[in-house]
Parts: sequence; C-alpha cells; structure tokens
Amino acid sequence: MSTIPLGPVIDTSRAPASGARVVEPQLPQLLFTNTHHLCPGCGEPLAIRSLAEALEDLGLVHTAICALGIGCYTSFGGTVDVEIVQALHGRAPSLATGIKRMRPDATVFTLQGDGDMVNEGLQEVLHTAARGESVTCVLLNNGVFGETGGHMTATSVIGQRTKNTIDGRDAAYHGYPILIGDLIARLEGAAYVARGSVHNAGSVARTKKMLRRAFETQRNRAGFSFVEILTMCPTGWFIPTGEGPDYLSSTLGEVHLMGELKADGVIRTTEELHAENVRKAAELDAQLARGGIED
Amino acid sequence: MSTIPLGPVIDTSRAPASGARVVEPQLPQLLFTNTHHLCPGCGEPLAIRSLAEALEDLGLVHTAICALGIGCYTSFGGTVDVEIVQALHGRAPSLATGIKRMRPDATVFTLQGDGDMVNEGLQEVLHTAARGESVTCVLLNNGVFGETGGHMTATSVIGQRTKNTIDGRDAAYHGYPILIGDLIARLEGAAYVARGSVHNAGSVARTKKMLRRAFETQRNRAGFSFVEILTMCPTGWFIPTGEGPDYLSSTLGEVHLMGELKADGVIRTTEELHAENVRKAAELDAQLARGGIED
Amino acid sequence: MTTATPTRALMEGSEALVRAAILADCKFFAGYPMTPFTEVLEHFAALLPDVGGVCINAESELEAVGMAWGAVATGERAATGSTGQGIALMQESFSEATLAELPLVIFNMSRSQGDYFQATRGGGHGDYRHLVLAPQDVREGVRLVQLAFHLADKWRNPVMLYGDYLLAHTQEAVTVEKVDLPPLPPKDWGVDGTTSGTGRSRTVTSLGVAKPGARPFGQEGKAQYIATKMAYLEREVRSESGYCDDAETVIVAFGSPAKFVKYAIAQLRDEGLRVGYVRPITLWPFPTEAVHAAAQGARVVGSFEISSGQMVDDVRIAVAGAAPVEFIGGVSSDHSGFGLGRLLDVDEVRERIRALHEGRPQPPVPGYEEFAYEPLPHQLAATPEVTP
Amino acid sequence: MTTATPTRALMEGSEALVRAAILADCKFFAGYPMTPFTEVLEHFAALLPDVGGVCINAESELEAVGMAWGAVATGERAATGSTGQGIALMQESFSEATLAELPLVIFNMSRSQGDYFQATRGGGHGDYRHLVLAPQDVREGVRLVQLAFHLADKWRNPVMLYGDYLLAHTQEAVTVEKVDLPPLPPKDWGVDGTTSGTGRSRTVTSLGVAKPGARPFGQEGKAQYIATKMAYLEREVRSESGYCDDAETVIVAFGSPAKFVKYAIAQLRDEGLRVGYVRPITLWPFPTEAVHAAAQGARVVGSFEISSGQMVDDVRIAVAGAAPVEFIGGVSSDHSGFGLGRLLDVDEVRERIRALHEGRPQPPVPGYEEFAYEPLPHQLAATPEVTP
Amino acid sequence: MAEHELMLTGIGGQGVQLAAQVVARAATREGREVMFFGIYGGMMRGGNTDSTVVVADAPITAPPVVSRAWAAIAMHDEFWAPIEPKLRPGGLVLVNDSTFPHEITAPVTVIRLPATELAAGVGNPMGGTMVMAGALSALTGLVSLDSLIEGMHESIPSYRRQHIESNERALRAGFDAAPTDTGAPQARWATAEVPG
Amino acid sequence: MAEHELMLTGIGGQGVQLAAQVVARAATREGREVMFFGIYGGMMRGGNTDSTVVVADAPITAPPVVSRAWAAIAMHDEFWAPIEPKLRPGGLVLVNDSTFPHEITAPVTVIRLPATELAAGVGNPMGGTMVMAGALSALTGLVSLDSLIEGMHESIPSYRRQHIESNERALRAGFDAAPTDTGAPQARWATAEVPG
Amino acid sequence: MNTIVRSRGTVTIDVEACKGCELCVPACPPAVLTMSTPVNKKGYHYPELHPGCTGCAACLMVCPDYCFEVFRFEVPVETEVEA
Amino acid sequence: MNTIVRSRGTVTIDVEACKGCELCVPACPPAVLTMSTPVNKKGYHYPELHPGCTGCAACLMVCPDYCFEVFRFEVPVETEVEA
Ligand SMILES: Cc1ncc(C[n+]2csc(CCOP(=O)(O)OP(=O)(O)O)c2C)c(N)n1
Ligand SMILES: Cc1ncc(C[n+]2csc(CCOP(=O)(O)OP(=O)(O)O)c2C)c(N)n1
Ligand code: SF4
Ligand code: SF4
Ligand code: SF4
Ligand code: SF4
Ligand code: SF4
Ligand code: SF4
Ligand SMILES: [Mg+2]
Ligand SMILES: [Mg+2]
Repeated sequence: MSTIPLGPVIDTSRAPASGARVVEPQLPQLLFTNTHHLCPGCGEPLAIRSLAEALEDLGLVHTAICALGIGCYTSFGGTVDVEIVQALHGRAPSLATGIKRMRPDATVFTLQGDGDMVNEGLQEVLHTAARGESVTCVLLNNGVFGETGGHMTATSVIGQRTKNTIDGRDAAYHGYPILIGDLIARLEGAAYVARGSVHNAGSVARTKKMLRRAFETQRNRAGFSFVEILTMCPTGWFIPTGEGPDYLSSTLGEVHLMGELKADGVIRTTEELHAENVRKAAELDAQLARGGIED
Repeated sequence: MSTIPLGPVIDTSRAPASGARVVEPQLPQLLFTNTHHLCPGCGEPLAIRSLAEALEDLGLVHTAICALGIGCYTSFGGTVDVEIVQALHGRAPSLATGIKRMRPDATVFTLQGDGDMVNEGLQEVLHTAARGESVTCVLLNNGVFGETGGHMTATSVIGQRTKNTIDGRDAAYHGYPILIGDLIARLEGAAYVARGSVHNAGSVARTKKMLRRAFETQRNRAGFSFVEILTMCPTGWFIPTGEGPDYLSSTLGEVHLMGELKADGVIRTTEELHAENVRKAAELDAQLARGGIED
Repeated sequence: MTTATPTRALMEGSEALVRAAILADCKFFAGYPMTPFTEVLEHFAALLPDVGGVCINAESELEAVGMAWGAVATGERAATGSTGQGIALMQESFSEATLAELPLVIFNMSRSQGDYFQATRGGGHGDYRHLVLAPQDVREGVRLVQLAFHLADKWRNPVMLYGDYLLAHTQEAVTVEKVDLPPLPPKDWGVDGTTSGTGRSRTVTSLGVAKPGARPFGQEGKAQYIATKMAYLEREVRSESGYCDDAETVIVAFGSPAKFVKYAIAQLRDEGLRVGYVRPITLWPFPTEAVHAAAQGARVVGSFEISSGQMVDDVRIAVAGAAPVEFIGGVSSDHSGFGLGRLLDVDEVRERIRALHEGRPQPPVPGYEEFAYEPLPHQLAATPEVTP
Repeated sequence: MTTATPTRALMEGSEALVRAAILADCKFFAGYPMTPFTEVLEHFAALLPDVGGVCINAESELEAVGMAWGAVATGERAATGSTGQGIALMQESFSEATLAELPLVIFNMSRSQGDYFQATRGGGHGDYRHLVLAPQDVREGVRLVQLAFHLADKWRNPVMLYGDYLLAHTQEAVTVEKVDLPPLPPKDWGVDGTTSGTGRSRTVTSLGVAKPGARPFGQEGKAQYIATKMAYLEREVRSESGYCDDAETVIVAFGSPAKFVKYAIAQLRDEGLRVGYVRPITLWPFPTEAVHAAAQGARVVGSFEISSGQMVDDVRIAVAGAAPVEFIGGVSSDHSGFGLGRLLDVDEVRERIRALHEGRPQPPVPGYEEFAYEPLPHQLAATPEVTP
Repeated sequence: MAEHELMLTGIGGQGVQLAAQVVARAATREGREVMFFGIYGGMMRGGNTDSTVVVADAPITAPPVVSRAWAAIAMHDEFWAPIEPKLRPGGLVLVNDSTFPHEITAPVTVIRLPATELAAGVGNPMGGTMVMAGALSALTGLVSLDSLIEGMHESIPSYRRQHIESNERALRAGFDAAPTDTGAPQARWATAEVPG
Repeated sequence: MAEHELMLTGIGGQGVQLAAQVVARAATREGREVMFFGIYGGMMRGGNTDSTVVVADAPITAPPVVSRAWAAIAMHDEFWAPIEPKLRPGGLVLVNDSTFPHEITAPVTVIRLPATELAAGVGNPMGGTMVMAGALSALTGLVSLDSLIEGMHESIPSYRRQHIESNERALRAGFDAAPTDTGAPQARWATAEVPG
Repeated sequence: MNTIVRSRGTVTIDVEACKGCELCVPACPPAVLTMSTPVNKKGYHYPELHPGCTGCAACLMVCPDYCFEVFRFEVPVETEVEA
Repeated sequence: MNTIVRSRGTVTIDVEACKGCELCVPACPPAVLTMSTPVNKKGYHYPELHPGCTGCAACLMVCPDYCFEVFRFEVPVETEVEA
C-alpha cells in the first residue's frame, strides 16, 4: 500500500460533471436500495452484492429464484429484485429442490447463514448435494447466529469469541467446528464447491468469480454447486467494526480455508489451497494498487 | 474350502454327552432368547450378536446403555439384556448425548439403521460426532428401509435393487449414496471410525473387533466413535436369502468399503483399505479352514 | 390405465387417492415412508413421472414438506403427506405455509382418530388453520382429493386430507373421474424466475417482509391478515346428516369409523330406534351449525371416535348445552398399532349407540380394561398449592 | 448469589425461572436460540455448570429435545424449551415422551397467546396430553417452575411452562426460594447402565416393546394405558378466581395478559361494575369446573386472549350453554412479531370488558382493520358439492 | 340387504389374499360394486390371514371390516374361532377338508372339499384357494368362472406369470368339484335370493 | 394506589435503559417491590427506547406495561407523544432541557433540567439520564441517593467499570440541581402522598 | 472306496428356531452342512450336520437365528464315510 | 515541500447511508480515505476522499452499506498537496 500525502477533502456528494465514466455503479441492477438494517461493518451485504453481480454478469437475471433462509440476511428479501421463496430456518435446500424440479430452466439458489445451514439444516444441504440436485446453495458463514445475538454455531472455530464463548470456543466443552464446504466436496453429487470471503476487496472479487462458476455449473446441469462465503459479524464477535476483516482472516479464515475445494470433479488439498491463496492475494493486491482488479 | 465326502447326518439335537467343550455358546450373555421376528437371512441379528459379545469381552456389561433407533432392529429392544432408551426415528445420537452427559461412566451407544441415521437423522449423528461426544454410534447399514418395505435410503448404492428401484438405483434420478463413515471420519471430533460387515464369518469376526475398539475409545474418553456394519436385507433387496451375502459384497460392499477408516486420528485412503481387505479376508479364511478364528 | 380415460378398476384406496390427485393436475409429490401412508408415496412415485410430474422419495418428513413447499411456490399443484409422527414434524411448515398462503395439499394417512387435534388445532404456532377433509371411503376420497386441490388454490391455504389405514388399504371397484369444479384465477404469484430484475419480482413469504410496492405487512399485520382470512375459510364447512329429523339420539362420527356408525344406525332404525347421525366431512371448519341443529330436538348427543375423545370438544362447543354430550368411542388399534382396532365392528358400535340411547353405561372397549392405568399411591395425594 | 442461599434481587424473568429450575434440582438443559426464549438458554448455560449440571447449546430444536430426553431417561431432572416454531418441531417428541412416561419439563416462551392450541392440544399424534402451567408474572413463575418439575416427576409426564415475552423480559425484585412440595418415590426406572446384564435391564420406551418379565403392553395396550392415565392427570387443575360471587360478567384470561385483565377489573369494580375473572393457572387441564361455576350466575362470559380466539373453545366447553360466551381478545404483537402488542394496555383491556358488560360491540383491535383480509371475488362464490 | 359379504380365512402362505383379490376383480369385471379388505397377522409365515370381499349392485354401505358374512371360505382352522359367529344363519361355508378338520356347528350350509388335494391333482399344490374360489362360483354364482379366470390373470404380478396356467386349472377343478345338490344358495347373481 | 409508576423515554444511545435499571435496583435494595420493563424500537441507533419502573410496598398488581404514570423522565421529544396522555394528573415530569425543546401541556408538574450540560460539567457527557435519576431522588424520595449510587454500581457490567465514578458524579449533580421549591411531590417515600 | 473323516468339533442346531435362510451352508469351511428335506414346524428346511466339523464356529457367526452351539472334542472323532 | 498528486478516478459517497464501520479506509490502496470529524444524521462518522484516487473500486467492494459509486477520469486530475 503506497502512502501519499493527504490533500484536501474532495466533494464526493455528486458525480463529476464531465470527463469521467462510471466504473462501478453504486448499486447492482438487482438491488432496489442501499437501505438495510444490518449492523455497521456486517459482511453479509457484501456477499449479497457479489451474488447479484454474478447473476448479472452471466445474464441470468430474469431466471433467478432464491430460496431464502432465516438470519440477518433475511431482511434482504425486501430489497433484492429477485424472486424469493422464503424458507423456514434450515429448510431452504429442500425448497430449492422442489422449485428446481418444477422450473428446470430457472437459476435456483439458496441464501443461508451458518446457523441456518450448518446447525438447523445440516441434513438438508447434505442430502440435496448427495442427490446431485441442480441448484446452487450459498452460505454466508460468520460463525455465529447473528440474528439472535451472536451465539456459537457449528462452524465457529476454536478460540472464536461469540456470545456464549466470550473467551473463545473451547473444543473440550463445545466440540469442533464443521467445515461444511469440505464435507460437501466429498459427496459425489456435488460438482462445484468453493469457499470465498469478503474480508477485503481481493476476496470479494474472487468470491464473485466463484459465484459465477457455481451458476455456470447449474446452467450446464452438471450437478450440485455450493459457495460458502465468510462474512464479518462484528456484533456477534463482540469486536469493533474496523477489526472485523482481520479477525475474520485470523480466526474463521484460518480454519475454513478459502478456495475452490472441488471443481470439475477434483478435490483440492489443503496445501494446494493455501499456496493458491497466498499467490492470489498478492496478485489481486498488486492489481488493486495498479488501479483495479482485472476481470 | 475343502470338499470332503458327506457322511451320515449327525444328531445335533443335544450337546455331546462328554469329551467336548463349548467353544461358542448358543447365545451371548446379553441376549435373552433367540426368538425374534426378523426375516430369514437378515444380517441385523448377526451385528447385534457381535455388539453383545464386544461388550462382554471388554467387561462393560454392567455399564451399557443403548439409545435405540427405529427400524427392524428395534424389536431387539425386548430381547437384549441391555438398558434401553428408545429413541424416535433418527434421534438416537441426541439421546445418547443427554444420557452420557448425565452418566459419564456408562458405556453409551446408539443402534440405528441407515434409514434412521443417514436419512431421518443425518444431522444428529454428524453434530454428535463434530461435538466429539464421548459416545459410540453403531449403524446397521443395509441400504434400505427394511421395516417399511424395502425402499431406497441415502446409502443405497448405484444399481442396488430396492422396492422403489427394482431395476437398480439410478444416479441421474435418485442421486448418489452418502458414505457416512467416510464423512464422519473427516470430522475432528470423531476419534475412531470403522466399517464392518456380516456377510461372512471373517467379516463378522473383524466387525466384532471394530466394536471393541470403538468401546475402548469411549472408555478412554478419546472422543466420538463410530462403527458402521453392512447387513443383508434379502427382503428389501427382493432376492433369495441365500444370495444375500454375495449381493452385499458385490453392491454395498464395493462402495461402502470395509475397514478402519480412522483410528488414532489417522484417516485411511481407499487404496489402503482395499489392500487390507484382500489380505485380511485371505488370512481369516485360512484361519477358519484351519479350525477357527484366532483372537 | 391412463388417467385421461378413466376406467373402472379394483384398486386400493391409496392408489385411487393418488390417481385422483393426478387427475386434479398434481405435478409434484414428496414423502417419506411410514405405515399406513407408505403406499400413497409408492403410487405417486409410480404414476407421477408418466404425466410429466415428479415424485421424490425425500430423506425425511422435514425435507418432504420443504420440497413440496418449493414446488407449490412455483404455482404448480403439489402435495406431501405422512402419518402422525411425520405429520408432527411438519407442523412448523403447515403453520408457516398458511401464513405464506401456500395451497399445499397434505395426505395424512393416520394410524387412528387420535390425531384429530393434530389435524384441526395443529401443533404449529399461531393463529393459523387449514382445511381438513375426512373421506369415509375410497369412493368419497377420490372426490375429496380433487376438492382438496381446488380449495387449496381457491383460498391459497393448505388443505389436509385425513384418512386412515382402512381408507389407504381397502380396495374398491372405482372409477377415478373428474369432479366438476369452477375455474380459478391464474396464479399470478408463482415464481418462475422471469420477474426477477423487473422491479416487480415475486415473493412468497410467511413473513411481513415485502418488496417496494407490495403490501408492507410487517409481522403483526401479517398475523392479523391471516387471522381475519381464517374467518372466510369457515364457509367451506361440509357435513352429511342422516335420520336427524326425529332423532332422540344423535351420533357424530367422521372418516372410516363413520361408515360403521351409519351402518349400525341403519340397523337400529330397522329396530325402530330413533337415532340419527351427523358426519363432519370437513373436520375444520367443524359443522357446528349442523350438529347444533341436530342436537336441538335430541335427548343426547354422542361422539363416536377411535381415540380417547378429541372431536367431542368440537361437538360440545357446537351443542352448547342444548343436550348432554357423551363420548362413546375409545382407543382401539390393531396389534401393530398402525391400523384401527377391535372397537371397529358394527356389532360393537351398534351396542354402544344402543347403550347411549337407553341411558345405560357404555360397554367396555375391547381390550381396554386389561391395560387401564393404575395410579400409584403418591399420585392419589393432592399436590399442595404453591401460589399464594 | 448462589442458589443455596436465596437473596432478593432484581432479575429478568428468564433468569428467575432458570434459578428456580436449578433450585428444583434441574441438572440438564438443552436449547436452541429463538426470541423470546433465548435468554432462558443463556441463563441455563451460565448457571448450570456451577451446580455440576450441563447445558448444551444444541444444534437445533430437534436435537435439543432429544438431548433432554436422554438426560431425563437417566432419572435426572432435565428440561428443554423454545418458542412457537421450535416447539412445533418438538411436537413429535412431546407426544412420544408422554407415551414413554418421561418427566420432561418444557420452557415455552411463546411469542403470543396464539400458541394455546399448540400447548394444550399438541401437534403430536395420538391421545396424549401434557400439563401446561401459565404463570402470570415472574413471582408466580418462580413457584410454578418448581411445581412443573414436581408434577413431571409425580406423574412421569411432560409438563410445559407457557410464558411469553413479558414474562421472559420483565425484571422484578424476587427471592428465588424453595417451594414446599412433598417427597416423591425414587426413580427406579432411570437408566445408568448397572442393570444391564442382570436379567432386569431397564427400558424407557414409548413403544409397547418390553423385556421378559416387564408388562407386555403391545402398541394398542400402551395407547390405552396412556389414555386412561390422562384422566388422572386432570386432577392437577389449578386456577384463580376473583370477584366472581356476584359477577354479571366473567372474564377468563391467562398468563401475563391476565394481569392486565385483573388490573382493569379492579378499576371497573371501583366504578361499581359487577365484573369478575377466572384465571386458569393450568391450561391443561383446563379449569372447567371453576369456569362453569363462575358462569352459573353470569350474564355473559368473555375470553380475553392475545390471539384470534383459541382458549375460547375451552371456555365454551366449560360454560356448556350456561351463559353466552364471547371472545374479546385479538391478534396483537409488537412490531417485531416477537412480543405482545398494543392491545395489551390496561385502558384498552378495560374498555373491552366494559363493552362486553354493557352489551356493546367490541372496540377495534389497535391496528387490526388496516390489515383485515379482503376476500377475492372467486372466494365469495360457494364451492359446489362434490359428494353425492 | 343386497350386499354379499364373503370372508376368507387361513394361515399365511395359503394364498388367501390372492383368492380374495381374484374374486374381487372378477366381480369388478362384472360391473358390481366391490369392496375388499385384507388383514394379516404379521409378515411371518404361519400367521393368520383374513380377507373380506363385499359385492353389491348399489354403492356399498357396509364398512370395510364386516361383522356378518353371507359366505366364507375356510382354509385352515387355526384362526377360525372368531369367524364362525359372524356367519349369517343360512349362510354358506366352503371348507378345505385337507387342512380344516374342525367341525362347524353354526346354522349354515357347510360344503367340504379336499381343495389341497384337488389342486395337487391339477399340478398346483399351492392352489387350494383357487379351487375354493372356483367352487364358490359354481355354488353361488356370485361371479362367473370366466370372470374368475380373468380376475386371476389381472391379479398375478408380471414376475409370477408362470403360475397362471396352473391357477386356471385349479379354478376349473374347484368349479367342477362343487356338488350340485346341496341346498346351498345356488341361484345365479341376477336372481339371487341369498340370505341376509 | 400505592404503586408508583415511573416512565423513562428517549432515543437509543441516551442511556434510558441503564437509568431505569439503576432506579429499579436502588428500589430493590431498599426492600421495595419492583417491576421493570424496557421496550426498544430495534437495535439501530436513534430508535425509540422506553422503560417503565413500578415501585410499591406490597406485591405489584400492575402489569409490566403500564398505561398510567405517576412520574416520567423525558430525555428526548421524538417519541414523546404517546407518553404524555399516560401521565396521571398532578404527576411529575422531569425533562432534559438539553434535548427536549417540546412543550408539555398535560396537567402535571414539569421540572426542566439541562441534564446533558450538567453531566458534561462533571465530565460525563453521556450521563444525562444519571443526572435525571439523581434529580428524581431529590424531588420525590422514591429512592435515596445512596441507593441509586449502589444500584448504579450493580448495573454496570464488569468491562465498563471505568464509567462508575463519572456516573456517580452525574447522579450527585442531578440530586443537587433539583429545585427544592417546586410544589412537586417532594415527600419522602414512607409518608408519600403522591397522586393516584 | 471309503474315507475316514475326522471331526474335531460338533454343533447343536436349534432346528425349530431355524428360518431356512441357508446362510450357514456355504459358510461352513469343510462344507459339512446341508439343508434338510423335511421342514420344521414353521415350514422351513433346516441344516443337517455331517462328519467333518472342525468346531470353527463359522456357522454360528453367520446364523441370524442363533441356532448353533459349537463344541470342540477333546479327542477328534473319526467316521468312516463312503466317498 | 508540495507534491503533485494524480487522481485517476474519484468516488461519490452517500454519507447519510454510511454507518461508520471504517472498512473502506484500510481497503483503499492509495490510502486516500479518512474518517470525518462531524457525524451524519444517524450519528456516524463517514469517510472523506482526498486526492489520489485510482478508481480501483476497492472501497465500493468492501462497503456494506453501498455508499460508493466509482468513476474513472478520461484525463487524470492533478492536485498540489502539502507533503
Ligand atoms: C426453527 C427456528 N429456530 C430458531 C429460530 C431463531 N433464529 C432466527 S435467525 C437465527 C440464527 C440465524 O443464524 P445464521 O443463519 O447464521 O444467520 P446470521 O444471523 O448469522 O446472519 C435463529 C436461531 C427460527 N427462526 N426458527
Ligand atoms: C418420523 C418417522 N418417520 C417414519 C417412520 C417410519 N419408519 C419406521 S422404521 C423406518 C425405516 C427404518 O429403516 P432403517 O433404519 O434402515 O432400519 P431397517 O428397517 O432397514 O433395519 C421408517 C421409515 C417413523 N417411525 N418415524
Ligand atoms: S448481527 Fe452480525 S450478521 Fe447480523 S447484521 Fe449484525 S453484523 Fe451482520
Ligand atoms: S426387512 Fe430386511 S432388515 Fe428387516 S428384518 Fe427383514 S431382512 Fe432384516
Ligand atoms: S463349526 Fe465350522 S465346521 Fe462345524 S459345522 Fe460349523 S462351520 Fe462347519
Ligand atoms: S443360518 Fe441359521 S437360520 Fe439360516 S438356515 Fe442355517 S440354521 Fe437356519
Ligand atoms: S476507488 Fe480505490 S482509490 Fe478510490 S477511494 Fe476507492 S479504494 Fe480508494
Ligand atoms: S465502508 Fe461504507 S459504511 Fe463503512 S465507513 Fe466506509 S462508507 Fe461508511
Ligand atoms: Mg451466521
Ligand atoms: Mg436399513
């Protein structure tokens, strides 16, 4: 990161009158508004933006149906311009199954949290994956039940702060986290499995690509596709908002390793993922420093 | 297998008057009776016998508590001399958790079928394993809901005959089987994971050893232990009883590979298991031909 | 036999109900085996693919109802089903499906009539109700299945078909033919993906969440909306009455057991006894007016149910003091616990009705006394007051 | 504060209930977060380890009730709990736990009173019932929690504590002290492993399966046994009545809302109006006799509930025509849908009672009209008959 | 009452349910109203197995489990006791003499046939119930022999096709073996004056 | 009616719930019967936040959500409207003049204090509600200043211990700033002749 | 030509418990079990033992109906058998 | 000594939507965003832009409240800045 001397504050209340073109609009086409009631520093809106953009990039906008889980992200049901079938807590993958079987040409995906998917509905997502159902499940994994106040979930990592593990999750008392992406990758019905994150711009860009590949997998009817996205929950982690990204990468991110866990039927090893992550991070940071991520 | 000329029929209605000692009693201590209502050729009673013997071998008889699932094996609740807490279909691992937390010195195990554990209760066993709960889950896997008439379950292998897949399970329509032992082995909370079978005497003997190691794991409070046992269900497979063992080894057995999938924290590869199975089978057959399995 | 050209055939109830569902354009089914519901699932699995439908052998009841929920949300006709315990697991979904206004049809092949409360009061949370249709036999089942799909769509509300072991397994010579029902408006709310990105993307939800431009219920508003909707559904009440005009004794009974009651009452009428019956066809809404009317001139009203007495609550509410109400049924299952038991015998039923009519105590339920609960000494002592 | 030496402290209802449970020797709890039940789980998690107990943050409600089931089967006192939807998921277990005679205690912190049916009729299958205790405030909650554990053990039957947002979150100055309750026999049925291999190994089951020597119920026998047992449980009925002797108008209300009703009635009495109340403390068994007695001299009986009218069924059954019964409550939640809403205001409640007393129509429920259901044209047309 | 209730009883493995099915399908083919319900005493061999078939010309009012029978086919006496009191006076019982030694005292017409032997005689040792069904047709005309044969064809699943011919022989053997001078309700259906 | 209902109202972030908690704990320490219920308009900053505390000498008969108040502490006027009609005639309202310009017309005694400024003056800019609680004590004697201070100690979670001292200063500042000649119900609790 | 067949062990068979599944027959390493011609009370054929048992217990291990008890002779028993 | 700072791009910031989480500040590669001293209507500090923006959109990608729109200049803008 270069450091240049700080000049005067520039007026950012309106677009430059001329001589400039929009690189990124404030909102993707599929978002009605930027008003939402999620907490400051929450990672979920970032994941949802990537999701919307991935659908737009692939021209799948008018085919999208979302089976929506129950968690903080649920309130986006009113602000994304996507058909929604609201699921009960944990049940979205089954809904997606029923929808897809009746509407095989639609792009059917779930949007769930870790509490929704890995606690209450663990069985649903695994069976749907094993069945090779041609749907995409998207997991926003913050390692807590954000909505109910930040309690530990089945994905909280050892040492993670949550409402009921203020001193960090303790394996002896609370058990071990489930690495859901890794489990799903082992199921034959799962064609594409990836884990992204939104703790910095590079990860956001990578995550969007993963979402695109997942939707392509569905378009090609190649089987079940799955994208897990690590998101910050400063509220449930009981930390200042600004510390969210670092806390994410040093706790959740160290255990739930980012990367494409399974693509074209091949499962990646931990070492492969690690190496790739180091390489990609450097590459993307360099691109950003040069002026933007090259698609 | 040697072939010797057949002599006259020997009276087997009573024990030899003298000059002989019992090598194996008709019933293990923990079975009240040999009367049960399971079908001819069913593999479940064989697995249950091994379970009873394993507890006896380890001297754990007066510590045993079974959380019993719902399937054909349920009727054994009345014929085994083991404390039983009858669970609802799928829920035994949670019951076992509650029991063990209140009775840490007891040997707490579940007895479940594939329908019970991998369909209705997939989530229960995975969460219990992830939590590293100090209980043993025992799965009788016949790849069907025997009790309700032999329908396909989440473990039925591709090509397997069941009531609703008389021409064999078809991946495109029904999806792929879940290799539950393999999944559980990947969970950090799981300390010991093995898959046995009862399709011949050698497998029965190996399975009993697995059960012993599982209960030892529990006794040592080393974490969650799991033994899956492949059992014949000629009724649900719609085949003659005598064909059960071969059908098992050529269908279920080829996919759900027998062996210790995880022991002392190490996960075995498919190749390792395969090689071991070939070696062990030959060894045990030789022992049997010589006059009995050496412990 | 194709469903297009109905022919007459001997078939078990489960098959007839399934064929009726397909005739009603049901395109999706998901279920999990459980006696005596299993065959409904089997017939759907066998027959739906032929008409371009899908039947999934779901991995559990929770997943079955979820899949059906998804299918219904697309605007296709879809159903699920189970038996007592499986239905219990689905209760959260039934309640919320009512809030989401989903025309889900539920095949409840119960093990007894002791699931009346489950069906009519639900185990779900909140002020929801769903219609419950209880056919007395296969012939009527074929018609009520079609009505169930119609009413579900008419009201955008779940509808349950309450059957039992006898309905599922009795074989009858039946013609599965179309029932005449009026057309319904197109389902302009079903999702198919095409309205995404248009500014008017559709939402099927039990929550108060709404897209810009849609009705912004909020949680409270949604609950009030549904509560007021339920009052309209009460119009769909249906029942059958017989011999009530001059009846001194009126029996209320539903489902297969009602056939025994009706048969027994015909015999008693032959003997000259003034007995009549009301048979609720909808369990919810309960035919309160029909029962109340029948009770007006009666000396006594009996509720015959194969349970320890559940519908009798609704009978009491309906009768509202116009006559004494007695429960004359009992718990009675076959030895497996899956079917209906020894009490279901026309002779037994007739003698119970006769006893009621003559003011005598009820004969014992077969097998009952043997297993009656014996309270322990400490249970006979009154528990002290703990509140001031 | 240790539980051994009760001191007086300001604490929220959830904490007081949990401390009372621990005082009653509850050793195990498992639950899954859900508003407004979450804090009950949190306090159990914080306090149980101190007394050598265990609280598990279960991965779902199904797992929570399963864990509690296992713990109860050992003979220890144990509990679980949730809110509407989570309770719905547990219904299969509640039903079967009743058959298995498990003294399970359930903390139902509901979002409204619209879960009355769920609590009293269950969504489980079959002829089971469990006791339901509904405290009006924290002070009473502390006592009823202890009673719940006592009754569960006394009868070997599940007992539900029905609370709500107000009970869970209101803070009161309370002393959590022991309630005097008689001793109970030892739990000679609980499993601990030691009876295995003795020929008399214990079995805790909802099925009719039995070991040699044990009572061989069979499925039918078990159902009959439990059905007859339920009749004894009805003895545990509890209620409170006030001003009923000369009341022309009797209001029935339970739980937190009953406190509003009682307060309003005291105001109306001050004005000289002859109004009284009955407050069921047990929702099941319902205080049928107390309500019937109060109704005898009354002109009208009102059921005030925060729902679209559920308990009113039981009121009607109890009154049995002795007086007209009117529902005077309504659906009213706070904006989140989790708490109780605008109708819960003493002024509102008082004017509803006054209107009933004076024979005037009920004032509108705040916010109600705005969201009332508007039937569509095709819904106003009668559905044709389909049965012959 | 123009509803004709037939009860069939025996032990598992004798083919009681199949015979009931065959009669029910035969009646269905003849355009009758038919109701058929089977009760098994468990999956195991040797348990009781009962079946009732009701045939009528108008929609059936009887419930599926009938408490009175116009006729019965008795294949085994082990679980016979509760059936006997259900016979309508003047009714008809066809007894498989080969497996049913027990005497029937109810006021009914009892026809005894060595059904198992007759079946064995036509090369179908398991076909005793088919023999009885054939005899029922001859004795009562409830359904015609042709309908029975067609009903049997429909009732045999595809993987059991090999049994069709021998079953047909058994049906015919029973039809032929039925006595013609019994005083039993012989009349053909259309003109039936059957008791009850 | 010897139940004293106090309502506190403001917007999120002003410390209304804490002040209610402190008063409730103070009354609990004094052996009173106490009931306290808070209502938040959502998690977001700037939403409404109300609280009611009822204090009595006998078990409280009022329900947790009271519809009449004997006294109120008004920290912000944004969500004040529904509160005003609930004041009992002759009651007392303490208004934070710093953030509540709105005029109160109800027939009650209104005491205006520049609470935010007073708090800032003792080095606790967020302590306006503490100032008001102190003033309430001085004006009504509902609870003593000492009890308030102790109640505040109990109410602060361990990781916020650093605020204890400045809160105490704010409580004292409010107690001292309360006018002594208001005609408000000054009497100490034991002899209280409070309205309603 | 006759052979001497040595039996190192023997078994008892609870024929009334047998359900005729035939699993024991191929399981017996020396192949000294065959199915009976008569049936038991439940109507099932059951296994019969011929000389040559080794007492290996394979039959017991695969019998779902717990029909076997297995013995080993202190001194093997010899039987003359027609080849 | 002053420096010339080139801005290849710029952004708009919806300050009233901002919840002051500060995620954008460290995300900006040239570090040209700082948090404001005043607060918005909700009471939050919000980011302010200084010269040197590259139009890389990193801020937009990490802002949970969708406050940014990103532009690139056809011709970079240069600002003289005190070092
Ligand atoms: C059956 C059921 N149980 C519990 C709840 C309560 N609940 C609502 S959201 C939630 C947690 C959601 O966690 P997660 O999916 O991780 O989403 P996040 O809030 O973290 O975004 C819970 C437990 C519920 N709605 N339904
Ligand atoms: C909630 C619920 N759903 C369905 C059933 C019906 N049911 C009983 S046993 C069984 C299948 C058991 O299969 P499995 O566990 O594999 O045992 P098996 O019969 O094969 O030994 C089913 C579906 C039930 N008892 N409970
Ligand atoms: S609680 Fe966590 S997940 Fe929920 S909105 Fe706040 S930060 Fe986001
Ligand atoms: S159905 Fe299958 S599992 Fe069940 S008893 Fe028969 S063979 Fe065994
Ligand atoms: S013990 Fe061995 S050798 Fe003897 S009969 Fe059994 S299997 Fe054969
Ligand atoms: S294995 Fe057992 S049940 Fe099967 S044939 Fe042999 S003895 Fe009989
Ligand atoms: S676009 Fe890039 S350089 Fe410009 S403000 Fe945003 S992050 Fe900084
Ligand atoms: S990331 Fe967005 S919400 Fe957060 S401080 Fe920056 S502009 Fe504000
Ligand atoms: Mg989460
Ligand atoms: Mg199975």
